[in-house]
Amino acid sequence: MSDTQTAVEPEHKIRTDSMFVNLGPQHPSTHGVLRVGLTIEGELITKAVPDVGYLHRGTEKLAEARGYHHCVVLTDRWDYVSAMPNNLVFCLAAEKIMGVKVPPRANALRVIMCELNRIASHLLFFGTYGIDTGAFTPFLYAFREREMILDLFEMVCGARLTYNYIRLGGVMLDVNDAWLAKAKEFIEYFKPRLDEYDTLLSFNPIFMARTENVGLISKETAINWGLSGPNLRGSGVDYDARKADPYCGYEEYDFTVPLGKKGSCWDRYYCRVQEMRQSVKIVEQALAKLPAGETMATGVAKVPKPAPGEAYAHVEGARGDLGIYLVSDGQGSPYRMHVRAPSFINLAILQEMLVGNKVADVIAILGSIDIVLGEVDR
Amino acid sequence: MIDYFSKVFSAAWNTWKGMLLTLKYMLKPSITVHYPTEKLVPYERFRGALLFDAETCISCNLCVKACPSFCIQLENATIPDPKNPAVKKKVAKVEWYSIDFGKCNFCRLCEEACPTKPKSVWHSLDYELVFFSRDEMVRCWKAGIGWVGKYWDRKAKDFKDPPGQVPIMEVNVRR
Amino acid sequence: MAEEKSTGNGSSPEIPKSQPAPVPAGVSAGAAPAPAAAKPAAAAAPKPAAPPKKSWPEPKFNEKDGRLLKTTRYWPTELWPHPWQSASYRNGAMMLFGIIAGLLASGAAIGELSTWGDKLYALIAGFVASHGQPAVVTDVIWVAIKVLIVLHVVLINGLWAIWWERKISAHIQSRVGPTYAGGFHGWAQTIMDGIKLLLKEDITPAAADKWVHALAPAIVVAPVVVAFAPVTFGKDLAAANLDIGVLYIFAMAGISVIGVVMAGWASGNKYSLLGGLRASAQLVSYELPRGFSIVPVLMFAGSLDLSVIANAQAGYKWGFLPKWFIFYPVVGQLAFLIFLIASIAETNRTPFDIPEAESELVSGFHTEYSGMKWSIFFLAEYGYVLLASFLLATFFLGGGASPFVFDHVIPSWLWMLGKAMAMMFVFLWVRWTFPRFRSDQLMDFCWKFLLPWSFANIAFAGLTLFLR
Amino acid sequence: MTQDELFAKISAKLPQVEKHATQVKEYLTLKLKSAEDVLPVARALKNELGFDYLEIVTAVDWVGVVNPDGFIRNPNPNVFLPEGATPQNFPCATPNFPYRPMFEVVWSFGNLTEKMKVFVKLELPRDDARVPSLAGLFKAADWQERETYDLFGIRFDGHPNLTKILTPEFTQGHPLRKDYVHVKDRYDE
Repeated sequence: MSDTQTAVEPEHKIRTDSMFVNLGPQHPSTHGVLRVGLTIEGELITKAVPDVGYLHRGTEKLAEARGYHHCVVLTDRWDYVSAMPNNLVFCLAAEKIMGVKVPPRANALRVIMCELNRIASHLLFFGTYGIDTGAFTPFLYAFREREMILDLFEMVCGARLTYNYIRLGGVMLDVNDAWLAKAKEFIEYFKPRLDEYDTLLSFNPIFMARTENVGLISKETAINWGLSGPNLRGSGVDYDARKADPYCGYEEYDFTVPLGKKGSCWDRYYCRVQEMRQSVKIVEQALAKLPAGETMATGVAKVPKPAPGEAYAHVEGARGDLGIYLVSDGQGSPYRMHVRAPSFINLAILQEMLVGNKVADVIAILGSIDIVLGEVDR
Repeated sequence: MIDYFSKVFSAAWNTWKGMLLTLKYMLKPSITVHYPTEKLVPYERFRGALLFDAETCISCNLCVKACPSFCIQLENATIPDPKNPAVKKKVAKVEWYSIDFGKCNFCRLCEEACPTKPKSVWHSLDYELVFFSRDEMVRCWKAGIGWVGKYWDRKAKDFKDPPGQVPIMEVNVRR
Repeated sequence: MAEEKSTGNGSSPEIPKSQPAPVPAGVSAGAAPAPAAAKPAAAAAPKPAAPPKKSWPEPKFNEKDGRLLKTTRYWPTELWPHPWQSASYRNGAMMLFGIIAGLLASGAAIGELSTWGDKLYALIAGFVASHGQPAVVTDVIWVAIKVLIVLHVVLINGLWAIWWERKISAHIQSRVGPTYAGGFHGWAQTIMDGIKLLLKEDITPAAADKWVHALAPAIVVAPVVVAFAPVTFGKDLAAANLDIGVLYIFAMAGISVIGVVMAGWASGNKYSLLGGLRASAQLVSYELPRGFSIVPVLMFAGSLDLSVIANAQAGYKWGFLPKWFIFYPVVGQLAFLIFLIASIAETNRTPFDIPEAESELVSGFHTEYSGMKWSIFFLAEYGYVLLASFLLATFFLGGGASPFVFDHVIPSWLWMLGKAMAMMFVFLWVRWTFPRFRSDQLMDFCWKFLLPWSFANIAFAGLTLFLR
Repeated sequence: MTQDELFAKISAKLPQVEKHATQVKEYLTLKLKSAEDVLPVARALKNELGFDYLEIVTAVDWVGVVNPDGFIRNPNPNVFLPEGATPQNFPCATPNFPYRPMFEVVWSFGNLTEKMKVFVKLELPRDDARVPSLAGLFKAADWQERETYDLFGIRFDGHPNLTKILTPEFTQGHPLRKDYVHVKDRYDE
């Protein structure tokens, strides 16, 4: 408790009525349908109660009545901002249970798509975080670039948000030369934009004042609360599923894991900006050495019925360590599917982190956690 | 003292750089498209509203099984058996076919599952899919109804053409 | 109709015909039989079908409500490298140039407005005398005319500034902003918005203090109009020549705080209350550096009269550099920056818009306002922006003085207007670039940075005067 | 470190755990004998073995296949279909699979420095499922245990605030139980 900021007790405390302010679900800047009940004294928060579940669709129950191919469609709807890692993690878990080996070209395509999607997701974070702190222009710049990534996805799989692109045993469709050229064009275009983002927002003195030394999370607290992704790495914990538990051949790519120093909002923010740089690097490498060959493994049945067993797969999604715990009883649909939703687990720390901060910091802290309510509520 | 001034100067310099950046983009052409005054053609693989061709369908039920949200329904056409007219015999033709767009995921699984050449059910390039009532979400096809399908108006008790949907473009090669 | 709109659109992304339209995935516009640039190679993917026997229906283009662009997407990489090849970009630049040239020419043709004012006064005096009325009637009519003019400056400024802000913000963000209302670049957008706001229901919340709630917008907007009285719009062009013009303006502008606090309190909304409290703290604090920052100007000019201040900056140093206060080394620039920053804070605009902070407080003190009451807050905000722009132009940019030695054609009111509009552009530019301060940082910035430096600046000014 | 080495290391510290019969693929899976073992094992894993990162808390209901009643409505209400058509694609039970009236609570602990993961499982009777809460040791357990409680009805003793989190308060029952039958509420047509 002492790690995050505690309430400042003024010495000559005047007895005042505390005020209950409802942040959301219709507040203009709650991310999705999150409601936070804030008890404030003046501008100081004394209690915060996040209330989730407005978007609960029971994906885990739905999966128990659907085939494995159908479940991939369901996964698109969790973290709709970065749906490719969702597809991927389910496919990895199902492939583990079925013992399917994915061809190298499909693996490389999965890596490219996931990293592009990570960039798209972090761009959305960048833009909305700008809005949270009052700057509107970075939002539209970020969306301008994100639009290009979504165009790339639309070119390859026909959808802009719910891709259903990564399938059991490979990917839906191969990419063509026109797509590769477009992707390279985007990468070349995007690299200088990242420096511009730094100029516009990251090193803007007002923005830095808003976010530095706000919402501090120490290493121990971050681990204890089970944070993952940039929230964990912003606190300086070097843990990335791409390095710790490599999948899809991530060990072949040369990239570093950016780490924060103090665990402040700015550290978490800048971790994401740096991750975009690393993702660009990975996509460049993957595009350069894209192996030829098939994009779909042979031997994936139309209605797969894997042998009874259990598998756990986790990937480094845009929001953190996204995991799937899959249990099969030998039928055509998963007996049990559990999603380790990073947004859900990251959000839990909010109730402790907000206490003792100003109302103006609530949005900065909430934005820096970067949640997607589709994934929180599933 | 020097520290203070260097801090103030760097803050001012970063601020000024940010302002120059916005000025730079102000002088560049804008990138937006003025929908609906201007409309774009989506990419070739775009997964728009589903179309269905009752003439090529062989009523194999694969799309029904492939659909993750159970939104497709169909029924085999039957003809009286020539030997025993009382018994109805199934033929490889569809009697009726319906898609519930309220549930459709636009996931392309039905199109992939379709075994006919050309495809009997496929995604068009239409992104202007709107519904004015719940009835319109369920599209029905029978022999003689076009690709876009019709919906059953519960008030009028009649099939009607969906008002919202005019395909942007139908690319033959996609089927 | 639709065709007109899209061609009249100065900056719609339009690739010239010479440049091949980007068709990355092999989508061709017409009914091309088989482009097949993309090869679906996956096992489950459909193969391009053989041409069927029956005739295909013609592809349908939904061009009913718009022009179908025969391309898939515009990427910045296709639009930005050669902006001048785009016809709409060229047209837009030429139009802008034409408008500026036309303004300058008409200004030169009209000449100084004060001479026309004298003529008009003489006309009215003659008219009154011919009807046998006492001379005081002339003054009454004259004052009424002046009041109406100043009032309409504020009102029309609202229409213009909101439209301009939308345009500027849109172009900063790679958009185009309003394009439909009125035809030419959406010039009538604010007028239409105003009509919409007039027709909207005026909602007073049940928890609100009804009288205070209704009175607050009036108290916010009235001082703006009143404060415009001594503002000089050009050489000898002011509604009232007050000896204490500066003091008067600051006093009047200070009254608005009360309206803001009233709005926050009377709405009966927690967000409004927080916004109102923040606003009062902020506005009161920033009055101080704002006032102190122009003390050097007053010291140099030796007067509180705005026209005297403007006239004190006439002439050129070394034959080319105007003797504007902003060009005074260190003192001028420092005073200018402090006054600019404090003015932005006074108008509650973005780096300092914590009273409205839409991401925290929904909309701050005007959360519970709707319809015309709501728009009156904006009228006041843009009125203050205009006031600050004119003050900046008067105090630091030489008023109506021309920056060029050789210029004897362009009248002073046009220079004044141009400078004020340039300052207004700075306001918009700053707003659409920066994030927002936090309330305590805002106070820190005011009390620990701006105020000490404005004091120091007075000392610098004294030093400058002493050395001169 | 291979799974066997890791198991040897853990069983040296904690003799009460054993390897589970069905291993989660590629990860070491331990089995606890009773609910009393949960807290000591978790504490030892956290403090002595460095597994200080609680990844997942969840449960599996082993009673059988899903009861489709009530929660899938008429699949596609079209004019041709008679009222009350049955849903399709419904799973059936696998013969010889050991379905049993038990819950199995699953924890996964991670060691971030040595990049290891260990799964811990505990079987509980279905009618009175109680298990000690880990919320005191791992804050990450706070919401995940609430979620498991909400969806399965497993009570976590010692949890500071064991309330519903995902489903609305008027929802009857615990949806992820295999025998859950949806009770019509005010949002049903």
